[in-house]
Amino acid sequence: MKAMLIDTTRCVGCRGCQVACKQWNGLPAEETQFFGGAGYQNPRDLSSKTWTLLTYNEAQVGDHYDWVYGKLQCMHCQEPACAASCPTSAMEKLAEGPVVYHTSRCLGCRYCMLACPFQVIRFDWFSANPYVSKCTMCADRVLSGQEPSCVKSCPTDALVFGDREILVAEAHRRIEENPRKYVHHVFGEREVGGTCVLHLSTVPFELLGYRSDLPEKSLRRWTEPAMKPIPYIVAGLSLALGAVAWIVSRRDKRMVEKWVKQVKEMQ
Amino acid sequence: MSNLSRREFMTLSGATTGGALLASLALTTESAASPRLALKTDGTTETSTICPYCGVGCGLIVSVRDGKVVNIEGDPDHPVNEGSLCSKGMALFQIAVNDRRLQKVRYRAPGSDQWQEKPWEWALPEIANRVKATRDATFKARDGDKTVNRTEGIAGLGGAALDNEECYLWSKLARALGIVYLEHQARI
Amino acid sequence: MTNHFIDMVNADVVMIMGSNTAENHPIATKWITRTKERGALILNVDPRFTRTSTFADVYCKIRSGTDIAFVNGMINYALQNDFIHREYVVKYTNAPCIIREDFTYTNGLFSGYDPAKRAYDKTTWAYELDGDGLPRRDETLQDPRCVYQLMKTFFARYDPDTVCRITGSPKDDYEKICRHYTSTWAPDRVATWLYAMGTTQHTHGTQNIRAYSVLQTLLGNVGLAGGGINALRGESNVQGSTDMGLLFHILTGYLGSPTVPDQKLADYLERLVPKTRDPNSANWWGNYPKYITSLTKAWWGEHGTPENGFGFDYLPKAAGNCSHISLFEAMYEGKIKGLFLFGQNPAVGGPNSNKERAALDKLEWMVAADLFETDTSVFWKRPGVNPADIKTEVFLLPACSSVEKEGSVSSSGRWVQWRYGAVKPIGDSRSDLWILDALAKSLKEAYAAGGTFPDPIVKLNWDYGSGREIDAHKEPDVHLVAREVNGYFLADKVVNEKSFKKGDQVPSFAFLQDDGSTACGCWIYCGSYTGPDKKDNKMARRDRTDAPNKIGLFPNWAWCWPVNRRIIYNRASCDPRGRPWDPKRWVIRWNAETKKWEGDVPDGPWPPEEKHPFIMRPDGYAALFASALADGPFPEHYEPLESPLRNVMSGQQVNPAIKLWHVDKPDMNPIGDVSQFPIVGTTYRVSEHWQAGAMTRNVPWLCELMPDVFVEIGPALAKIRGIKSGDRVIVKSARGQMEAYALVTSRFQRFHCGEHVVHQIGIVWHFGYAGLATGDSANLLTSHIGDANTMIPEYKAFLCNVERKVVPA
Amino acid sequence: MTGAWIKPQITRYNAVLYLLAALGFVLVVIRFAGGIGRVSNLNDGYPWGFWIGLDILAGIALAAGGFIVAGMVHLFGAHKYHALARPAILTAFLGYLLFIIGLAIDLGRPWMIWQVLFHWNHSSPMFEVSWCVTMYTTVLLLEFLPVVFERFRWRHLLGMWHNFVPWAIILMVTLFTLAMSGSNVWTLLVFTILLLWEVAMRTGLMRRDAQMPVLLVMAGIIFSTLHQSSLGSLLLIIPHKLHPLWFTPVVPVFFLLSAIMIGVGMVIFENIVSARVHKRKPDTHLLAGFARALPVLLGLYLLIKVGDIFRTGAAEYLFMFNSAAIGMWLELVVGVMIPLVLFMTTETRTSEKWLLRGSVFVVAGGIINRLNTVITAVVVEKWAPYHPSWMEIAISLGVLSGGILVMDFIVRNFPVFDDRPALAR
Repeated sequence: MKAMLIDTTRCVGCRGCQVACKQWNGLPAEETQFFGGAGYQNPRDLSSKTWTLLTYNEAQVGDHYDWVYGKLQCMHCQEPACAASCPTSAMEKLAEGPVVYHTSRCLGCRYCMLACPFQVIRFDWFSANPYVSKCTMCADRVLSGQEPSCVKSCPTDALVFGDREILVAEAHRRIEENPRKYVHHVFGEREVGGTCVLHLSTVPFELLGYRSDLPEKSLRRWTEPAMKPIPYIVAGLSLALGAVAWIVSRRDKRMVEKWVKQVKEMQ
Repeated sequence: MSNLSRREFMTLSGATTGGALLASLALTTESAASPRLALKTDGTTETSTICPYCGVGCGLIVSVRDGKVVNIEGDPDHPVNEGSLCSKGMALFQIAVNDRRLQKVRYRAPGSDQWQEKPWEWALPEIANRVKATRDATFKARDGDKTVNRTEGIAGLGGAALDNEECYLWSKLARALGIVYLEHQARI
Repeated sequence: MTNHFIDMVNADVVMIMGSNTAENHPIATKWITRTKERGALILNVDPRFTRTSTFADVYCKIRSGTDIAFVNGMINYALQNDFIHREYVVKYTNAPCIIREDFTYTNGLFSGYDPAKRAYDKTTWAYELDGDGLPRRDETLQDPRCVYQLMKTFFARYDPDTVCRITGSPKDDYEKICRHYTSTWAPDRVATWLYAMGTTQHTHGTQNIRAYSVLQTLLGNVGLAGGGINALRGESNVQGSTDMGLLFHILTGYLGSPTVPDQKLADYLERLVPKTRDPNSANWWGNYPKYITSLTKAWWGEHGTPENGFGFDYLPKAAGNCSHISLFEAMYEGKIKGLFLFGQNPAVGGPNSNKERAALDKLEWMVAADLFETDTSVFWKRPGVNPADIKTEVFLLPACSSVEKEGSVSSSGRWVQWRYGAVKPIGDSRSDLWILDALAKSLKEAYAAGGTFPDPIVKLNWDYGSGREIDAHKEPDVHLVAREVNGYFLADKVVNEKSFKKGDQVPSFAFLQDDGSTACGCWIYCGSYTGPDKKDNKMARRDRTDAPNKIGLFPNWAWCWPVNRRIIYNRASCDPRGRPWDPKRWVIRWNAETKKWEGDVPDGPWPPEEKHPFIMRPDGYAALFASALADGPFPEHYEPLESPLRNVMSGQQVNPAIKLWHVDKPDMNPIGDVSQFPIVGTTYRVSEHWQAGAMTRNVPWLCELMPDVFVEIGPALAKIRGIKSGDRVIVKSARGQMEAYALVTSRFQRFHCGEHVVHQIGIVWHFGYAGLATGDSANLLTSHIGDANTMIPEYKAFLCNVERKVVPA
Repeated sequence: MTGAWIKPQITRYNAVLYLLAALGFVLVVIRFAGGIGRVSNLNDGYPWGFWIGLDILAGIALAAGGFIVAGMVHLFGAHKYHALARPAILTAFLGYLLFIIGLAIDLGRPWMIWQVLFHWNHSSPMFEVSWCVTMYTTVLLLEFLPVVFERFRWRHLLGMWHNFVPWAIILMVTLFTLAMSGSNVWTLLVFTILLLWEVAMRTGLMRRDAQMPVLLVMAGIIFSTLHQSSLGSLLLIIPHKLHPLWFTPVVPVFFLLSAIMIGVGMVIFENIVSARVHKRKPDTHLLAGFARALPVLLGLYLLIKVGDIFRTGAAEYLFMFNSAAIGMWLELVVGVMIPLVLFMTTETRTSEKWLLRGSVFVVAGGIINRLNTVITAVVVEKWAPYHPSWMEIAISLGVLSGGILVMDFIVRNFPVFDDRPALAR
């Protein structure tokens, strides 16, 4: 299972990754405008044309003032809520790690957007032929043994691609080696059942635009108890209702016989 | 806008539906090793290039199919950038493929408020005549008792984005024309 | 750069001052973060907390224009604490040399200053010579007249309090920087200095670099792996274009441009060839005659005869300064009728845009070759002018992009790298090579029928395989040009016991001749193309094997001038007996048995003791005391032309040796006064745009990242002016005004300079009226004032004022 | 009742409905031409909104009457309520058609809905809902066919219908189990059980109800139970977004229970209203029977709901002054407490006026609950809270009005309220 480690402390904000994503996936540029938001960030949010976004956050880090960067993108969960919720399995978790999107099967029901714990899936709200969009971890590159386009573009190894276990161990090693530099948590290691995109940061993760109050149990497991018993219900109800029908039919038969007898007596 | 090109996925999903329905009764959700997907760089010819932006000199690989640029990304073998690129380097594709690129010689007549498109065959002699006229008019052979042989009426700017060979020819031609006002971006 | 990008990985301390590396040379951060992972310290000095500061270990703020005070303080710190690499300083620098009695420094001025000419008579800035003409040296560094002692007294004035009072830097940050940086005086510790336009774009830009060099030399960091003085240059081939002499004062290979007194080749050589009597000084520039003759022979071939100085007479002789500012001042006065622009956009990039754009209106014709419609090429329909009033004829020629043509470019680390045409040029666009070739052929044809002094044109050696006619589909052979740049033999000749036939490529510049038997387009590129066919093109090499010293030299990747030497002055990386100061990171070392240097290409083959390491200097020593500069042998702090504060160090408010354009040509060149313009302004770039923006403001992906021009304002000033992030603001200077968005950020704090509080703002300068993303140009604010030596404009510090744009209700 | 069709005319009463339907139609055209964003406030933070709340969650609950009445009459032998069966089935059938139209409007790419049949994902409640709804709509259609045969006097088709329907049901339920479980064992088990009951009926072991094949009604109950609950499990996947007052692992149970309540309420409401519209006397005596069941259901629901709120520790949210607390109080008071009190006494259970009022409260409370679950309860950081645009509401009302008009036409032209005793008594 492949994964991506994002060490935000090594990021220098050059945004090569944001353009690399557009270049490889052929995504058009957005019409943007300077907004007095966080530093140089543009566009404001992920969209159907922007699958990864660098956030600029001004924060007080320890005794000095710092500029910290976050990288918003699909987290490629181990047990993705989008794949669990999609009625036609248009969202599919590949064994190699990426969660890919089969455009040909999508109904546009947007259940995946509701389910996504990281709120990263986007929709073509103003198109007559809408699709959803999200980062696919460059599945075509990954399946042919390459690394995603954004990872390749990163000059400072803030983005590293490799086996998930190795990267998790590497992340913990970095935390142990300079405890004062990192928040002692690998974001994505356990959230919603663990994800294939791991983050390290020097500031609390909420500051980088991530949600850090997510359950550890994968969201698929929250619906499973409701979906597992379906076949038992079908079988159970078939049996029970059949029995009821049988009892009712015998009661009716006796009633009819009694009724016929009454009619005969009256004649 | 399809995420993975529709052709690949139609073939894929077609295959799965055909076999799936009744034949295999037990379906697993976790697919075994996934089939390799087509890459947009499959079947392209690759050439190495150097980034035209800053002075770090990063290496890139240009993938071309049927005479058109299909993909430009970092050159993993280049020792300076090892395949990585900044936002400008990664955007080189939109320099090679950009409808705002000049594709015709343009001429603006004195006082006019718009361009006219012209062929090279027209432009070059016109430019040569103007250069000759201005050089001959403003050429200073002597300054007091000293020979100076300089053209004071023509100035030359630029070169930092040109190749070395192009800079050399411009340096050679400009000095042959006697141009002394010869500058470029190194000084601003 | 003396070293190169990968070499930064060898540094123990990386000082980033005068450069915003993360934003303008992002990939360099690959090597900087790698050395940081190994435990190196990253220091960053910048008026503003930038993306570079995010990964710096120590960030210290500094008021724009006070670099010299800052670094002189560091020099003083090193001298006071004796943190100097003593043997290096004694043996390899002119510290022990005794200076003449009559050299003095008083109240901001060195001896020999002529206020009328605003220039120095530098005769007093010289060594005291002994009997046989060599400088007297006191290797114990005790003599009060020796350079070392003069430095001790000169730099003592820059104590930390005074420095922090000038630069506005917090004292503890400043002390941390001094302590960390000067810790590299130890032979086995080394620091590299990365700088760029933040250092150079001042009226004392050259002296800024001088201050860095003096400090680096005292600490013994020049010539070592992970050391040196490294200018990170902004364009992909500004290094190559400068090497090819596209500046008024130099020909190719940094040979001086002939001036009016150089009537004959002999006069030229008399003026320029340095002399030394010290047998141990290589004085490499002594080979000047071979290079100038080979150059003129390459340009005029057989027409270059001994009578006309092998073609020297065809060269124009310039008078005075023809740099960018002078060029536009002359154009503004109508002296310049025609302008060639090869991929430059001065309407946005040049200083004082209002004046420079007005100057363009005076042109009769303009020829611009570019990939996009640049702001300069449409100056005639810029906002606020009526095209009908502007009579200039403009030819906008479509140039093709770097992926549509073949050729070489030189990176900032002097690596000359070959690149290939992936596709044909689109539409009618052509390579600049084709355009220049066609232009030359048209001019030769025009002058064939005669004209004023046609010889240099008609007799110009110009045949690059594209035939006589102008054929839009026939590219000239770039390899022919590259081989001419490398140089070839014009006659059979035996040199250094090797025989060459006519037409052979010259293997290296040691083989060039001054008798007209060799032709060489650019002597420092001699050795880049040493054979007749493409496999001899060393610039195209892609072999990743590293040199035995494993410090990331990559000698077999592409080719590096001069003679593939990857680290310049690398002889200084060894002690006088040829043993590396730091065996862990040796650059070159002397193998006593084989009597040969190992590792990088040494600065000359001579055994260690035989030559002083700084072979390009006439005396072979590193110049702590440098008489060649126009504004002083030592760097002295002066305030920028427009400064909010009086100069604390001396009575001289501004650099005494700068040329003031305003005295005699006040038109559109006013100097801003602090009463009207109380705020310090500076300009800078962002990583998403490039220079004047033609190559990025037409690229949708980059316009998306950085759509509009903006001004960064500190919270204190923003509160005073009632400005919030996202507001539209007007920034005014004495010369113009511009409108931009405001970005209020705590990354740009105010400065406490003694009892004064100085506010500073910064403006991104890529924008202009043409392109996909447009905006006002920051250079509407900057002024026509240049550095004393190079005349580079002072973009980095000027006075301005900022207010919120009041939108009419 | 054969021969002439009663053409729909615009009268004072239904003019408004025609207007709403027309407006809805125009807006739907804009929606499909310009995309969902053109007519709605839905955004990347709030992908689901008013349509999901009303048309889908509330719509299905309102149509629950169909399986309840059909089940009671044709399976549980409550022949007394025979007259309510057909209208309930008609209401349910039209309700599901409206649901399908509403879903098509909300779905980004409704023309791909058939993909659900070929790409199975049995961990998705949406997958289960789509199969259940498809199959239950078929069941409703089959249950409604006799009315059609009667209208066109195709008596001979009735026999074929009686023979064919059971086998169709067996196939549908078996396929459904396979799709949902992916396990052969359970599929075969279900198949054999259904086969057992059909064989029992065919061999006379069990008396066949002449009116309605038992398997058909069973399938109706099975499918309804499943998707009325799994509409609730749709929300189980967003524990991090759904407000604690609404999020609980037993949401499906609440949805099933409240669907039954709302279904019964709708049966009462629909009966009285259509009676007044068609100048008929409402079957208040029958409705009273149903109304007696309501307090039990409402009481049970209230007990479990409030109990669960305290169990999950979400009680404190009830007493905060914010939209969530107000929403929950509204839902409980209107939808549960008031009707509970109303239907306690026999007078109210038999008086037409009070039956109507009580049912209105139940139905309204149900709708509020469903809208709360999707709108008030969903909280997403960084996105401004969602509120439906007028066009979303207009489209839903347009669809509803269209449905009512169709229903009115069918009731006038088909023997829906003809309460002749069962054919094969």
